[in-house]
Amino acid sequence: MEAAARDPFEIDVERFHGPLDLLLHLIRNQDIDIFDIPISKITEQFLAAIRGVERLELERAGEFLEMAATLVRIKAQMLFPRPAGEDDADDPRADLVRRLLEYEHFREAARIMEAAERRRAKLYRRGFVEVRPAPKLSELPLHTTWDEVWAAAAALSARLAEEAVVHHVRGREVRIEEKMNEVVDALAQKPRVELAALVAPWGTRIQAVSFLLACLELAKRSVVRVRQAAPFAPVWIYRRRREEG
Amino acid sequence: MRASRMVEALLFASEAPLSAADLARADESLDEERVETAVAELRAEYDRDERAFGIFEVGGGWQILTRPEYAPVLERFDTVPQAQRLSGPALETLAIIAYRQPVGRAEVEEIRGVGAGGVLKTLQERGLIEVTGRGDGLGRPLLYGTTPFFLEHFGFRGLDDLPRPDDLPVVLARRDSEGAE
Amino acid sequence: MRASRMVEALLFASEAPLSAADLARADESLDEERVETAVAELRAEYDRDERAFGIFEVGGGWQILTRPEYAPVLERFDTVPQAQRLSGPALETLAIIAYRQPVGRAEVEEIRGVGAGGVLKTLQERGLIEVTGRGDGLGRPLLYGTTPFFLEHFGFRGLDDLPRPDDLPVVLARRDSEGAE
Repeated sequence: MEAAARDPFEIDVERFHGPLDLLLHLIRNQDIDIFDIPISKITEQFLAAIRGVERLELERAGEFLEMAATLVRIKAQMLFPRPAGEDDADDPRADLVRRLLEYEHFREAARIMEAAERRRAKLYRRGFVEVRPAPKLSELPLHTTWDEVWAAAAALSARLAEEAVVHHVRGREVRIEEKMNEVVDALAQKPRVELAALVAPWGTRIQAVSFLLACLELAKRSVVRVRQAAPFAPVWIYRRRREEG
Repeated sequence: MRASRMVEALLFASEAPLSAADLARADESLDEERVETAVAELRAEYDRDERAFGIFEVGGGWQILTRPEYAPVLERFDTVPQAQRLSGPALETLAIIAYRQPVGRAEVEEIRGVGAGGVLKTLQERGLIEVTGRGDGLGRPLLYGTTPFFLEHFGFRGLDDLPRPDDLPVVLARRDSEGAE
Repeated sequence: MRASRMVEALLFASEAPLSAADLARADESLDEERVETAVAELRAEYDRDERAFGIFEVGGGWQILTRPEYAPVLERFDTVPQAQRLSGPALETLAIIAYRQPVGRAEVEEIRGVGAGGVLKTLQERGLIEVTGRGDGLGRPLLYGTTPFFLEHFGFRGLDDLPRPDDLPVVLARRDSEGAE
């Protein structure tokens, strides 16, 4: 800060919130028309200001250097004569000006908010908060609807289907033996079961195939009968009574 | 600035009880005697106006607290806004239990691929699920099912009233075999 | 139990501002209109008695806060929690989020011309912003918005209470809806 008093262009970069903040400072402090920035002069001043910027942590230094590169590029573009009457949007400075104005507006908003914060900090809320027991969950109204449960179920199902594919690719093997046990267990409860119902909880092709293989193996061993009334009709697995055997 | 109002501001904004000595330090115009007088004055005003709060002696100091008769209102009021909705994991778990009941924690965890302990506890506290029995497996695991409140809340007449298996996400299709795991 | 005293107990005990709807939920005898009347009644009493605190409108609700003239006494007291003020970069970032919400990190960084990761984390930890969703872009970036505590921290009644575009040099509205400035 003392240095700044001696030389107006020797600036402590660290006190700026970033390259746009620094650039705006250079422009506004010299009453420069932001819509007609003398880019050579400003670039020189900016480069002088960020001399020694390497002292800053890497990310911050990079931000200032990036802006320096942008300024140098614009300066170079300005050397090419532009045809008269050309749209302002094609001015190499146009994007920078837009960014500067946008940033300046938010910087101003932040200033107004800071004043609000300062006013609010003068009002104190109650310091001590009595500890009260939290209510039991069951006493609070529940706002969940069935649609939400249903949507969660659908999402879960989709996720599992995806995971199953991944497992399949990894070559996870499905043991037919396991599936045979499941089929037998299912038939312990009721005389017949639909193949689709066995497969459904798992929902993957490889599971369907292994259930079918399990059923066929059980049929071969005369534990079950497999029936399909017509092509594409549901496949039913029937329990074989012992006397049938 | 009146001494009693300075004391009032301090007792209100302080997070710890303040003694007469503490309060006297707030301003040159105060000493312990003046503080005592100020507290007595505030007390008389709060009593006269039947304020919902009063000055109580706590741990060697004073504190402004709500009067005990308002405790029921405050307790009833407490809300945990997020707790009024079920989380994503809770919704999934509830769906699995609704369709596959009775079902054990291990099966729920296997389907969802993550631990279910906390979620099961929440659903139980919420009164949506309950322990309905024990499975046959190792350690006779607890089996969960939905409660009558579950049906009531979602407006189902019975479990048969849940959306049909045809439009059901595959993973939830109730296996007609129970306890196949 | 008088409605105004119930409301007083609730406002006094609550850490955060309470709205008319919040307060009306506390007791069957209350509705929003009665709550409004009760708040007006309390306000008149606090003013008449020159209490050290008053009822302020903050964040869509009411909060009992000390009046500004007591700040010099309170700010010197170590048992009185002091509001932590925000740094310049934090205020700028918060301004962008407040006006543009929901907004992603990339847009914040683009506007300020500097990285925003650390500041966003601080603002989240302080409860001033929260993740409100995900954007459509690459990697479905997190989108941020302000919290109810944000309003409380600045003493704003609502988001409408933010400095108006006409108080500022140029419009702060979204670029895409306004066209490039």
